[in-house]
Formats: sequence, C-alpha cells, structure tokens
Amino acid sequence: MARTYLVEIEGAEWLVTVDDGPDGLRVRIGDEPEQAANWSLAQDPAIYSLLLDGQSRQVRVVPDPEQANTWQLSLRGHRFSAHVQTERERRLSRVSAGKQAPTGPLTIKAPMPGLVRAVVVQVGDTVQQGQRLLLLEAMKMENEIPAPRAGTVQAIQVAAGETVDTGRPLVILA
Amino acid sequence: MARTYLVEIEGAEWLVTVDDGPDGLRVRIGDEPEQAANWSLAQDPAIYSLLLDGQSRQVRVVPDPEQANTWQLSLRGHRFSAHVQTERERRLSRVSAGKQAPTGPLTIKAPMPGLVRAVVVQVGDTVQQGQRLLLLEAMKMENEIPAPRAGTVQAIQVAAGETVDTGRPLVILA
Amino acid sequence: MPIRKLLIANRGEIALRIIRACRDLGIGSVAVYSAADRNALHVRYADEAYPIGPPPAPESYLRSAAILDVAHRAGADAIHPGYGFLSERAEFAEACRAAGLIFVGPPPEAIRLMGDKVAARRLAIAHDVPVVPGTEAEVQDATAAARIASEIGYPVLLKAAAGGGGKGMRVVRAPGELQDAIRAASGEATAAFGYGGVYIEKYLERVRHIEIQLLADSHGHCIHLGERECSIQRRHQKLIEESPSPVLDPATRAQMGAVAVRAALAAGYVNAGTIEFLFTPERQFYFLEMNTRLQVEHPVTELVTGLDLVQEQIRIANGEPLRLTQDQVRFHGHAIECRITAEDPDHNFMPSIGRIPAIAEPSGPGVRVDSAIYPGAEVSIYYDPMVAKLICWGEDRDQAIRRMRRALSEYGLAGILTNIPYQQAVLASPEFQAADFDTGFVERFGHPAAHTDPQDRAALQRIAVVAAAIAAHLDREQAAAQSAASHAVEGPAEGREWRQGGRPRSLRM
Amino acid sequence: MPIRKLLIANRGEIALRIIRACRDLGIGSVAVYSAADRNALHVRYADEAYPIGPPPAPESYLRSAAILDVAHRAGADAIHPGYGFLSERAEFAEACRAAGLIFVGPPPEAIRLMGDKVAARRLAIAHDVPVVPGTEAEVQDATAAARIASEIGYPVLLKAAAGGGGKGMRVVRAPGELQDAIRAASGEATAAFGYGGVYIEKYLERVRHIEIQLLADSHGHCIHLGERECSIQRRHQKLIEESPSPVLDPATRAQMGAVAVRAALAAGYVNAGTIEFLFTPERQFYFLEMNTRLQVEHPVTELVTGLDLVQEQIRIANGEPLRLTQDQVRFHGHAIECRITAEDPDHNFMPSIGRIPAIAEPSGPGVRVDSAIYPGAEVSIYYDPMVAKLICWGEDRDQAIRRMRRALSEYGLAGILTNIPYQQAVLASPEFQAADFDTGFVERFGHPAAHTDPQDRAALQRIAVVAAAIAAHLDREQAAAQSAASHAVEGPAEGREWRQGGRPRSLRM
Repeated sequence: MARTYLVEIEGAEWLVTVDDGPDGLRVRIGDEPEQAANWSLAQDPAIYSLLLDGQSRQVRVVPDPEQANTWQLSLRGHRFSAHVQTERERRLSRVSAGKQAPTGPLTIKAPMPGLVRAVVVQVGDTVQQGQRLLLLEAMKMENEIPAPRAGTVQAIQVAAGETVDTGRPLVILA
Repeated sequence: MARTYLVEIEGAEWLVTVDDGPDGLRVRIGDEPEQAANWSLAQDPAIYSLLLDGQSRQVRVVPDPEQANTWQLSLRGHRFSAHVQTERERRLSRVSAGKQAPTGPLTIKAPMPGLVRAVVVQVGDTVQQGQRLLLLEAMKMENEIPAPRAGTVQAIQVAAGETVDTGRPLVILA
Repeated sequence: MPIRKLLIANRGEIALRIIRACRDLGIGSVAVYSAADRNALHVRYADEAYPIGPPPAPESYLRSAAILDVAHRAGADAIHPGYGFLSERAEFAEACRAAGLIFVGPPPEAIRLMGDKVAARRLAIAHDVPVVPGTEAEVQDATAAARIASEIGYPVLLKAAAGGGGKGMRVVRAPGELQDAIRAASGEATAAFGYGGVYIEKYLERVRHIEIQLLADSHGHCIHLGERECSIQRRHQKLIEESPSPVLDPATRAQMGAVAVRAALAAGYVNAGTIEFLFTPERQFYFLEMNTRLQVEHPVTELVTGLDLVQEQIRIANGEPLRLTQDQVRFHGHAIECRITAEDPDHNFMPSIGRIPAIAEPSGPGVRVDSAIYPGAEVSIYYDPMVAKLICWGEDRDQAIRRMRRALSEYGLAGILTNIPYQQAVLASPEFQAADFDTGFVERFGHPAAHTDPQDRAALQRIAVVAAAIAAHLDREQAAAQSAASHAVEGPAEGREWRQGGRPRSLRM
Repeated sequence: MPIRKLLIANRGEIALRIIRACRDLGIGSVAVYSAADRNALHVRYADEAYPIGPPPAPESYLRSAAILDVAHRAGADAIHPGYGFLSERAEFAEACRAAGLIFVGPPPEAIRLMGDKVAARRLAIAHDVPVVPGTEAEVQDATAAARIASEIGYPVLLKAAAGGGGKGMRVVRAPGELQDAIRAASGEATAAFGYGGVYIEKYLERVRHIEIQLLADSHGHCIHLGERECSIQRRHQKLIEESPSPVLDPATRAQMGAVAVRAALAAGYVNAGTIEFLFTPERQFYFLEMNTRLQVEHPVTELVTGLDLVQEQIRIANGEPLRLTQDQVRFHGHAIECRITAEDPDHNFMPSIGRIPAIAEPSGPGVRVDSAIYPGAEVSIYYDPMVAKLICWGEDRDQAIRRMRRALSEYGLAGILTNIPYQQAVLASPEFQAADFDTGFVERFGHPAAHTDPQDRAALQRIAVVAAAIAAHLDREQAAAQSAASHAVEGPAEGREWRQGGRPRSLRM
C-alpha cells in the first residue's frame, strides 16, 4: 500500500510517498514525478542496493539504536541520520512529547573508553558550544571532548587520571 | 572432560584424546606426547584458528550435511573428510549397521542442475568404475558423469535433452 | 565527441574492471543485469543499472536488442562488450553503429573477417604470416571430414569457425573418434556462438601457446605490447598466463610482434586485439587465430607495461591516436595470472555451484585480484565457472611465482570448491618452475594430489585429524551442556530442535 | 648463516606484511599476540603464533623479555620489529644481539644515536647536513625553555627526544602556551616512548615534509630509493604520502639523496631507514630526523621502484651486499598512499571503536591494500587507530589520484567510522590536485563537508531521503505482516518479541 512519510534529514524536511505496488516500489518526492525504485538487500549486514529510475546507489541502512523512527544511512562514505514518520505518527509523538519537559540538563558521556587526562572546566563555568570540557586519552592520542551546546557546568563527575568506559557521565551542563 | 576418539581420514585411522582442562585444550595423538591446543572461531562461518604447540593453522570445519559424525575440513586449499566417533559410539553404530543391507543398488544423482546432452550407456550394460554414463551440460561445458563403482546398469531415469535439478536420479547401478 | 557514458554489455569481474576504468577516466557507467545478478557488484558499482532479462544468457546478456534499448534509455553514447557474450559478434558491433553508438572494439568488418577462422587463415597466408597446415573451408560432412583428416594426418584438431576460448574444439587422435568429436564440437559451438560450423587443422604436438597483445588506433597505427604465454590450458581453457614468456628472446619477440602488427593492419583492425600463435619446440611460430576483443588475461600485460588496456581501448574508441610508439613500450618484471574457477579438481573439474558465505582475498605486495565475488554471492550454472583472477607481479619470474603461491595460500572461498589446490600443485611443480611445459601440460599433469609432497600432505592430514577430533569433542560438550540446560528449564524440546542429527546448528552454513 | 625463521614483534597490517615477505622468501614466520589479537590475521597467517600477554601494549607488544622468550622457544633466529612498539628501542636491538638473534634493523648504536634527536642534530651539523635552527640539548625547565624559545623566535616546535611519528610534538605560537604544551608533549612522549625529554626547534611555516628512503648494507654501501612527500599530516600524523614528490626535480632529488646517504654512513647505519627533511617554499631542505626502521608508508616506494623493502631488509640482515647500485635504481610512475584510520572526521577525528561486521575492499588495476581487518574484527582502544593502508599506482600523478578516489569510493567498512570521507575531500580539492600544499594543509583545510560540491551533497541527500523512506515503509509493512501472522497463529507474543521499539530485529547489527 502507499504511504506518505515526513523525512527529516540535516534540518530539512521532505515529503516522500512510497507505493508498494504489483510492479515493484514506486517513490514520489514532494510533487516531483513518480520514480521506479528497486530495493534489494545486496549483502549482509544491511547493505542495500537501490536503483532509482536506473541510478545505482549502494547504501547501508541501520536503525538508530537510541532514537525511535530514526535511521542511520551511509552512502559513498557520507553519513546521514534520517527521522521518518507518517503524518499520523508525527501527531501522536507531538502529543506525547508535549507531556515531557522540552529541555533540561544535558549529560555529556564518554564516547569511548579511555583515560581522563585533564578536566579543563570547573563547576559554574559558562561554556560556548564547541568549547572543550576535558581531554580523554584513547588509542594513544588525546581527544578533546567539546560542549555539544552552550550552557553552565552544573556538575563534573570524573577526575583527571580516572579510566572511564563508554557511556560514563563526564560533565552535566545546565 | 577427556575423551578418546577414533578419527578415520583417507582410509587411515587415528586415536586422538582431547582433554578440555582448566588450562585449555590438550590433545594426544596415539601415544605421542600431549600437545597444547588453542582453538578459536576466528571468523564466521566456521573458520577456526588452531594453534597446536604454537603451530598456526587455519581450518574450516563444517559437519557433513549427509553423513552423521562426519566433518568436512579444508586446510590450505586441501580438503579432508573425517569420520569421528568414540569407541562406544562406534560399537553402537556397528550394531545398528548390522541390521541393514550392507550393499545394494546405487543411484547416481545429478551433482548440479544442467542439461542432459547424451546418455552413453544402456540398461544391462556392464560398466567399470570411472566409465562415463552420461554427459551433463552446465556452465556451458559438457561434464562427464562417471560410474562411482563397477556394476550393471539397472535403470536409466533421464533422456538426452532433459533439464535436471541437483539430486535428480540419473542412473541406477546394480 | 568523446565518450561520456559507457554501457557495459557484460557481467562479473570484467564488467567491474570496465566500470573501474570508466571511473578512473571520469566517464559515466551503465550496467545491465540478468535476474540472477541483481545484487552483483557490477550492478552496485556502476552509476546506473538496468535489468535485461532472466538468468540464461540467451535471454539476457546475449539479447542485443534489449541492451541497445537500455543504451538508448540511459543516454549512453558507447558500449563495451567485455569478453565472451556479444564481444565477437559482428552483427552486434554493426547494430551499435547503426544506433549511433560507439562500439569499444574493432569495426564489424574486422570482427567478421578474423572471426571467420577460414578467412583469417587466408588473410594470414596472403600476408606471409605462417599458419598451421589444415583446411581452408568448413567441413561439409563426415565423409569429407574423414578424407581431410587423413590427408593432413592424425592427430587433427576440430575448431569452431565462429568464436574461440576453446569452446567447440576437439583433438582427434584416430579416425574412429572423428564422428563423435564433430558432433560434440559442433554442438558446443552452436550453444556458445549460435553457429555450428567447424574446420580441421593439423594438431601440433608439444607446442606452446604464445599470444601477442596489440593496440591499433583509427589512424593506421598499430603497436604490440609484448606477449603472453598461455600454455597451461585444460580443454583449451587457459588456466595460467604469464608475461613475458619464459622462452622468448627479444629478437623472436620483435619478429612475432611485427608479424602480428602486419596481420592486424591487413585486417583493418582497430582497438585492442590479440593474435594467438603456436610456438613449437623448434622455435617456429604459427598463426592460430585473432581474438578481436579484450582478453581475460589482459592484466598480466598491464602489470608488465604499466598501461591500462581498458583506458587505452576507450581512448582509441574516442578516435585518439595511440599515446605510445613501439619504442616507448617498456617492460618491467614478470606477471602471472591464475584463473580461479568454481570447479572441483579432485573430480575431473566438475563445476561447483553454491553460495559463498565468506571470502578471504589475498593482498599485499605484488598482488592484484580481479573478482566480482562478494560475501553471499551465488555461483550459478548459468555462467562461466571462472569466478576471479589472481594476478601477481614480481621483479622476475621466480618472485612472481613465489608471490602467486603465497597469494593462493591466502585465498579463502567458503561454500564452493575451486581449482586453487590444482593451481598450487602446478606452481609447485618443477616443470612449471623450469618453464618446461607446452599445451599438453595439464593433460599429462594428472591429479594434484600426486604432486603434493607426501610429507606436507601427512602434516596437513595430522592437523585435519586433530581439528576434526576437537570439533567433534566440542560438539559433544556443547550438546551435553545444552541438553542439561534444556532439561532443567523447559524440557527436551528446545534441545531437540537445536540439535539435528547429532550436530549443532551453529556449525551449519 | 641466513635467517630461516623470523619472529615478528608486531601486530596488524605490518605484521602481516612481514609474514608475506617471509613466505615469499621461503622463511618460517613466528607471530606473537596479545589477548586482544587471538583471532587476528597475523596470528592466522603466520606459521607459528604465541601469546605474550594482555591487550595493553606495555603488557604484551612492548614486553621484550616475553618476546625474546618466544623467539627462544620457537627456535627463531631473527626478529623483525616492524614500526612502532619496540622498533626504535636500542635496548631491544641490544637484547636481541645478546640473545644471539639477528635484529632485522639497524645496529643498536645507530638507533641510539639517531633516536637521540639532539645527538642526531650534532651528527648532521658535523657532516654538513643542513638543520633547522634550534636547541641542541633537551629543555631542562620551564624558565630555560621560555628563554630558548624567545631566542629562536616563535612559533617554535616541541619535540620528543625519543621517538617520532608526531607523538610528543606540539607547535607553540606564543609564550603563554609554552608551559601547557611542554606538559602535554612530555606526557605523550612518556606514554609512547617511556621517556619524557623534549627539545625545541624553530617552527618553519609553509614547509613540506619530504623524506628519503635509504638502504644500507653491512659492507659500507648505502643507496637511496628516492623520496616520499608526506606533507598531508594531522597533528604530525601522516595521512597521505606519495612518491615522487610533485615538487622535486631530479637535481634536488639527487642532492637530497646524497646528503641522506652521507648522514646514514656517518651514523654507521645498516638496513632500511628514512631521513626526513623539511622543504621550504624557497626550495631549501633541512634535516629533520632519521627514522631507524621501516616506515608505514614504505609501499609507495615499493610501487615506484619495484623493490620489496621487507625482502631487502631481510637480505641485508643476512649480511648480503645490496643487489643494486644507485644507478640501477629506476622509478616508474607515481604512487599514493592513504592511511585509513578508525576516526570520525566529522567530530574532530575522535577514535571510533567497535566491531567491523562487513568489509568491501577496493581492488582492480593499480590498487594495493595493506590491511589486517577481517569480517568480525574489533577495533579496540588499545592500539593505533590506523586500520589499513590503501596504496594506488598510476602512470602519472593524475592517474594515481583518480584511481585512489575510485578505490576510496569502493572501500566499505561497516560498524566503525573512518577518515575515508575526509581523504576523499582532500583528494578532490584543487589544492591537493595541484600539489599546492604544505604541512599546514590539514589545519587549514577544515571540515570535509565544506569541500563537498553542494550539488553532489544534495544529490546524496535525496538518495538518503528515499532510502530512509523505503526502509521505514518496508519496516512497517513487515511489522504489519508479522503482527497479522502472529495474531492468527499464536497470539501477539511473538510479534512483540520480534519487534522492539518499532524496528525489526532483522535490521539490527
């Protein structure tokens, strides 16, 4: 059956209709002409071959392990994250999202196991987006952990010299 | 626990004791000194790395799909088929084998799908081991299907021009 | 106008090879595929891909109308036929021309002339190119064939008037075999080339197969890129090729090259082509035939000359003059190719079909792999059993052989049987290493097991014994643990399902 | 007595590279492995393999006593250290000598001399080798360092007295940054080399990094194999290397080669080594340091010279004289190497660890892959993020670049992020294509996304939009079908288990 999806990708939103008819998939982007799509799981794991009106693309598609309705795609070495919902799902998710606090403190977690070499902010500091918070050593290199957004340092949960595992909370921004 | 196996390979029989102790596997061939074995599934599917007193060998091991207690091994491009049983299993299987007819007519089946180009024997013919029975075309080449043992042609179940699938009975030898 | 978008009318490694050349040149690539090849690498790596029919080649890769229709729809301006399939069909080259498409290959007239083995022989004779004694016409019936064969003297060779690559060829050693052989050769020729005509030549004994690679542009220039020695053949299918030939000296090379260039120019030949010669123990060479297409074994020439033959083909098709003069062609080192086929060398090279769940390709210094296999690929009955080509370069023949033996030892293809153990046995043999061979080598060589060092074999057997015992042991341990667990938790049902016929499913393919 | 069995005191691609050379030479190979590497290719491809400890390098690959013990037990007669780990530790070379083992590398005296950057500078100066202005001694304290830096003039460069490869290096542009930089550099040096001493040099702007590959035998002969241009570096870690350098003319090459040979002979150097130079816009060159080991980027030299450097190393270690004179060294075409690292170029090259469930390696004409990745391999935090090297050869730089871009586009590594998109952006840039770069290139280059053609990016985005919509659609269809089936047959339980959080399990990794 045909369904229309809202696809959000890199801040832009696209309306895509997918029709799973007897002659194969047909896809329409916005009000452009419909295109024939041939979609095939070419190779495990999750490597698909897409022929879109003959244009051949190989794309790896996996569901985001942390966000529902979100797909991670890689395509000729470029990576995309796409959020896909039908109109109806969007309305439902907005209703349920309305019940939750829209923003709040942000916990910055260790992106990899490593050794904390230095914490370069203090509780109460105001930081800009991208400003470095601490240095984490892994694979013999020091890696800067930056603030994903501007804010105030509410808590620091590790100290220099500590070894941390992936996902360990490092700093909480208010 | 330690168990001793009778391993039949290329007509020779070996006695191998495998001991799955706290320090890892130990293996003894016949009355040779025991050797330390390190066995690891290195890569799917079924590619194992064996370190036998340090000697490194990569070996693919899969169970024979048609014969119980039989393993197909490939090792540096060489292939082996090994029948492995404990003494007790061997005694049991001999008892049950005794109940069946030891020999009988042999059905030669198509080893691959293809087109029968010609049947070169007739019912009643006496054939030698290795003598060609028919020509099967696949991958654009004619392949000779030989007699696996000497015998008399009891029945021919295909005709030239027929297309056959893998496993289709072709000729029955008495 | 130069080619901007090229349709590749082929599949497998050669389609991928041509797509790579397109990408290197900044040209768009259009693949075509049969239903068996939907997930093939040539489909995934091309810029565009279109279906052309069901798996059997006559219903897909040989359907020139469907292929021309794709070229039209995709806006391709040229077609590369690869080798096999439509590559040596003059009508296809003509149809391309009629459709306003550039055919990356010789003109149809040259294909027709050299593809007609009888006409090619006449041309060779007319231009002082030495030829093997034989008929100049196709055999008309069994009686005539028997008379001709007797005149020439047995052994004789039956050859398809159309096509090459060993299909439709038969050696006949005695009059009694002649009739059957004509039937088989003609049948194979009909299946492979759509035309069953055969002719008869003297079968020369202990000859080597040495061929000269040519490049000819559309401005009347033609050069040769040296030779390839292709004597290691089974049923006229090449198994191992190398360049340079271990037996050619520079003077003979120059002489054979000059003869080949003369024949090509006489034929009005343009683009890459190969002239095959038989080379006798007396160091005489005879024109065998011309292959009017890219050869399977072209990479060995690429590795010793540094040229990219597919790129040169495209430049020639664009009307560009050759970039090199004969004097500028330089040779470096030695290259060998082993064709990797899905065939069981222990059982008379019976085709081995199936799914390839895992691959380990060799790599490292001096190793090139031209392959279109991927994990999960299916080797089917529909196409040629050659699944990959392994090409090794060394500063000399010895290093090239050593690298090839190393690379073959690294090559892992699960799920199918291959000729790799056979290739290993050949490379390990003193005859091959001394380059003491001819086209009868494979027939004489026999079973690879006979050539394996008994000590090596015994050592491998010991390892197999231990591995089998360990696998069986862990199987029993695992089964016991599983059985105990399933009894404890939910009864024997799960255990029974999990174990079938005494083996854990986890070990199954 | 020639080497018959060689222990490789390393892991990853270089261990595999050395094992391949052993096999090509008919020498036995002995691998060592940490617990993290039990299933690694170097363990599986070697003739023998022995465990040497837990994953962290100080507990395994840096434990020289454990490695010497394995050499003794296995009956190895030589040790190749590869690069990194123990390769430039004079004490290890000494310990090998003391144990009666051949160390495939320079004598410990030469390692010690050239490894002490300060002593190496003195040697260079004494032999009229031009050097960068700077200290000849390690910095003793912060005050002394500040004084020296002011004398030389900012910017200055801090360098580890031991080791190389960019570890323990820092550019300091202003006095206020000096103290932090010394702490960081010294800390990194201690971690990497076990010694924290640093020294100060003038930091030259807009310089290129050009290095000369040397081969010296134990009979007093030394030749060079031309240069490698390694200016594309990030934090002093090379990313792209090529040979020849696009800016060297034959006269400068000969001059730099002669200087490098002179320095090596003065140091009593034997075996393969590399002298790194800085090359200024004014075409002056300065001795930077000597790497007393095989370099990561040695394959580009192999592809343009046709020599196998590891085989040459082993021959030299056997005491054989060099097989070539300087005049016999020939260069063919152009080679480029891209180091493939498990790093996220979109997020400041943060290391990316994880399991690699599937790999598609590039192949075809002109492509060499030196890698030790296999399906199922884990990239861990314990070792260098470089997981593979992709090396492409072309008849000229343009063809080598085109082939590299094609090969990078074919390279698929699932499960981890890599620097491949970054490498693609660099290769696509007009600056790289015009060879208009210096060692500051990467710092100025910025985010790869900024260099992607917006039209290309938009086209890719459209494909991603369609692919995501199709994946979501089929997910819902499959879920609906599954739910219907499970309701019909056995109630909703199975459907719930199968679908978790709105996604079918079949799509999970």
